[in-house]
Amino acid sequence: MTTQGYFDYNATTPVCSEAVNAFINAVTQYANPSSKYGLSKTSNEIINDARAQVATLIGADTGEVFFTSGGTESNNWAIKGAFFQQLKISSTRNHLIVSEMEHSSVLEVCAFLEREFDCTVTRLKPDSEGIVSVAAVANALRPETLLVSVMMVNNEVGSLQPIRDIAALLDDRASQQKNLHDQKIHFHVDAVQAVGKIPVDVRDLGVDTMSFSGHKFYAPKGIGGLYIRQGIKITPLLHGGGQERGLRGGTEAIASVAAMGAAAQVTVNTLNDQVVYLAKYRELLRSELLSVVPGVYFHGPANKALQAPNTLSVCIPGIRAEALAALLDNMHGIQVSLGAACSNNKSVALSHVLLSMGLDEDAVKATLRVSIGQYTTESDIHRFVQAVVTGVTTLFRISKPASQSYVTTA
Amino acid sequence: MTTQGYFDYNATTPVCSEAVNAFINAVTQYANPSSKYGLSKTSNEIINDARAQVATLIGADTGEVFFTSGGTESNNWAIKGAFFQQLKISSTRNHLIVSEMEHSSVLEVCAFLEREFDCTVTRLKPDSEGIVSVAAVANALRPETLLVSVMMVNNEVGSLQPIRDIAALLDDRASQQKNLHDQKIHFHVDAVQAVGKIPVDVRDLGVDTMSFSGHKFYAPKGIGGLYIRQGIKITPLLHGGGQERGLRGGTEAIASVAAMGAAAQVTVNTLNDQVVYLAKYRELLRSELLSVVPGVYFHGPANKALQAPNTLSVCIPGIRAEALAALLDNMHGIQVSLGAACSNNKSVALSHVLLSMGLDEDAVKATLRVSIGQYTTESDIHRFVQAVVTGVTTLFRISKPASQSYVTTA
Amino acid sequence: MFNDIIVKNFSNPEFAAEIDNATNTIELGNPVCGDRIKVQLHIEDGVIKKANYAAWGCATSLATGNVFCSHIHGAACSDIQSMDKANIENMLGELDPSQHHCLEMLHKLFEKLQHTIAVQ
Amino acid sequence: MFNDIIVKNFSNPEFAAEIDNATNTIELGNPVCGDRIKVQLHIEDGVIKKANYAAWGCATSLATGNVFCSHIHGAACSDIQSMDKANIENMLGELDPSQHHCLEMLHKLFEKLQHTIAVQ
Ligand SMILES: Cc1ncc(COP(=O)(O)O)c(C=O)c1O
Ligand SMILES: Cc1ncc(COP(=O)(O)O)c(C=O)c1O
Repeated sequence: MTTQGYFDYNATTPVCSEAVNAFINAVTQYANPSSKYGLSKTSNEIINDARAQVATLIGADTGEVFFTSGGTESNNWAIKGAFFQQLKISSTRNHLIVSEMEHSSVLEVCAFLEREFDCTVTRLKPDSEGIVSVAAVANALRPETLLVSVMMVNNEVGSLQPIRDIAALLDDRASQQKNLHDQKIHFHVDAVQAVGKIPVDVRDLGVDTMSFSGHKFYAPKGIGGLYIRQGIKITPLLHGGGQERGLRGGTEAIASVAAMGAAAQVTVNTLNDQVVYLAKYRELLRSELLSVVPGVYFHGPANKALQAPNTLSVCIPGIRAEALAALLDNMHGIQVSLGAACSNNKSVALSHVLLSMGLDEDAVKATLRVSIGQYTTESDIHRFVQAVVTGVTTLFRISKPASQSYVTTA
Repeated sequence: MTTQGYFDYNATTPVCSEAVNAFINAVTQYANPSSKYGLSKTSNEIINDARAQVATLIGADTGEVFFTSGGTESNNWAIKGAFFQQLKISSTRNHLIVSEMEHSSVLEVCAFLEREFDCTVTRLKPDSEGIVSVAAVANALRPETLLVSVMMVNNEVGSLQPIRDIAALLDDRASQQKNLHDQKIHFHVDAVQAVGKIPVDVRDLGVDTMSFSGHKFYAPKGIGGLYIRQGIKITPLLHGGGQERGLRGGTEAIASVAAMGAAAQVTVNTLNDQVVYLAKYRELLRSELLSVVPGVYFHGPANKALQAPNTLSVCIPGIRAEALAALLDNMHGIQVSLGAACSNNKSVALSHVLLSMGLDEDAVKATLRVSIGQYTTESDIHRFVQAVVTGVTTLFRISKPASQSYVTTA
Repeated sequence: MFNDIIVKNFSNPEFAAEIDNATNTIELGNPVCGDRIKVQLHIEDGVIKKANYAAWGCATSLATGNVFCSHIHGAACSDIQSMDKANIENMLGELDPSQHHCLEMLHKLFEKLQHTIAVQ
Repeated sequence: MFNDIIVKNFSNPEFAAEIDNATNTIELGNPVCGDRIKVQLHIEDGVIKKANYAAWGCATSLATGNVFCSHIHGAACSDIQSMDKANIENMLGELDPSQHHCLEMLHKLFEKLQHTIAVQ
């Protein structure tokens, strides 16, 4: 399948040939890794090798990497796992802090715990550039705070969050001022949009748990992992046989694990280069759009070093991004994501991320998310910009008069 | 990889070529099914097709099939999901009934709920043939009973459980005698060892939720599903984006889903034949072993119609199955499972299934699980029996004198 | 996903234009999603000689404006008056749930047009 | 999984046999897993002329009996007496945690043998 029109790498990535080949090779090794016979040795080796490859990608020890079915499971596991782990000891440590711009797999888990258990959730607003401040976290801390969860890179605007500083804050807090139960606050990080896109080193960051997902870095969908720092205890989410050192039941998804390992390996080898040329392409995209699309501007950090190199959040005032995306898709075979979409007959789903940054409804509806990746070429970018110009021209031709006149509602 | 020595199909199955090909075809369709552009159409079609194939295999509507990462997730989801769903309404409906011979992914979930929540678990003993009686379930029912979970086919002895009758009992109970909260008792069935091995029809059975796992019927590991009967509500286990109609978050594992669909399709086409010839091979195995291994006998239902056609639980008194399995593996490249294994320096893990049937420690240690499947041939069976004879002879040569003399412990 | 009718009509909106000598104007807004359609008409001798539109909204609503104009352009007012809901129902082809509000808009446009013709 | 030493010794246990004219017998049982090893010896002129064993237990324990016999068969009693733990430690090769109890059994067997020789 061609990727020349694909500008939605943050939604998912094409699978690299190394990952496909690793899958095909591993899938013939059918023995259950938990079995005790010789045939299982290869299955175990495949898993161990992949674990080492993934551990290298994130700077962890192999013993700290646990395979899951993806980022959603990892986020559910980390947050529920920390919560239920604590529930045994004390039901009064029941305060969670998250950012408002987290992925739904974090926000929905918090809403579940809030709804079903005696638990309070503080949701921190990011600033207008999409960054949660360390001060905001510090202000939200309470004696009964159990967990802080902040994503590393936002999926919609690409803003990098101050993970290292938040970790340091929580460490400081733990050493200086004893909290209610003398237990460190658990720091979970959703790094699904970071791992494979920017260098990530768990030791350097100082996080307790960290989620990642294979399909964001060229592995198949449905495989991911959770980093659990040595010594940190969380309750399993999938109870069962003793797989993943007793912490995650279920027969290991060997072939998918192997595929993710291979993709991790490729990433380790190419990431430094990718970061440089993707940022270059992103800036090319930005400057070309600026020169040809009237009024266009961008959401996200003013300081470009604080944005994922592959992501651009594009706002074209006066148009509906949904209509532009439809033109790009149907006329040019180009894929992008949206800040808003009609979700049913009665409502429009507006991006909670963009709203949390203080954007108004019109701006949200005028926003496209453009995200590039390792198969993007310079000519794809030119072609993309050309298509945007054509689309915007069409839209302005349709909407110009109406948008200027006063319109009564039906 | 050769399968001629593989006699452990209950642990996992080799992946069929149809499933591998389906994976390879689907993995190039990289678009995220949740995206709104044309490229996602194929991804969605792949998932819909696979859902239809799986639904056909179990007699469900497509709307009742939810994809998961395997049997363990499905069991965790169904039981925790029914429990947490109820928790909202009433914390006094907190009694669970399971059999003692359930898979660890059922038992561990119950133990978790028992440990962490105000919840009581009744564990029913099967009879000596490995069958849980409907009467036992009936006797265990209480006004506060929330859920009954009984597996359809036991993984170690292959005994079929009276699922239809238990469902009827619970239906009766619901219609006759109102329970504490006027809510039907949730009936979950772990059918991981049934789906793909015997005909399964959810409508006919009358269950509320039912787990299955692809790698038990020639799909890759790490993909499975949960049947949720239309109208039954359970809380999600993986909260997140709206995938799987809002009930199971996480970007869909398209390629693995396609592979499981293909494997389901093959099974639908071949199951009737398989059931007949596997039962024939199993009986061949039984009669050959009886004729050449002194003292050998079998655990499980006397009525062979109540046993999975592919499973034989073999007991050879006077030997350690673990030692025989080691000989089979290392001398003959044959794989079987065990009723017991040294798990560490200080303990032996004895099969909880065999113990629940009333077997003593010696019998458990003398038990091998032999399970066959679609790649097993008649000559594999002859070769297997020959290898067992050789192994038993070696073991008797080593152990005969010692086993007869009185031995003091160290 | 968009059906062929919708794609054709939003990607090539022939009727997106302004009329200098409009005799009538129909305007419609959807308060929920903010879609707006403005149709200008030139009606003469019981015939809709010209219909053009402008719109601001999602792709389906842009298409809706064009579909509406293409059906009424050149039509006799009497034919418009005799149309009922069933005639309109399939003009947009098969729609996703998220696109259904546009069918409602189309119905409203015809209603307004019939009203406009009636009071003339 | 079994290492090569273990595989070789349980699949081809050359010393699994009974001695008619045994001068000594060593017996050992593991109360946890029920492994049992019985070694018969023929000791003469300060030399272990013959060592044979019988065993009932897991594969590693069967191998352990054979490894033990193969090391002491034909050995001088004085050499046995001068052995220490370090000599024995690697005789079974690398073991999984679940196999470690067999190394303990091997140490015990040597202890018992040394004791047997000492009291002779
Ligand atoms: C009866 C039973 N239930 C559940 C499972 C778990 O399935 P999975 O390995 O796909 O998680 C298994 C097999 O491992 C099983 O045999
Ligand atoms: C920030 C973030 N977290 C979590 C996820 C969920 O990952 P997965 O789709 O693998 O469940 C995604 C992507 O979908 C994401 O962008």
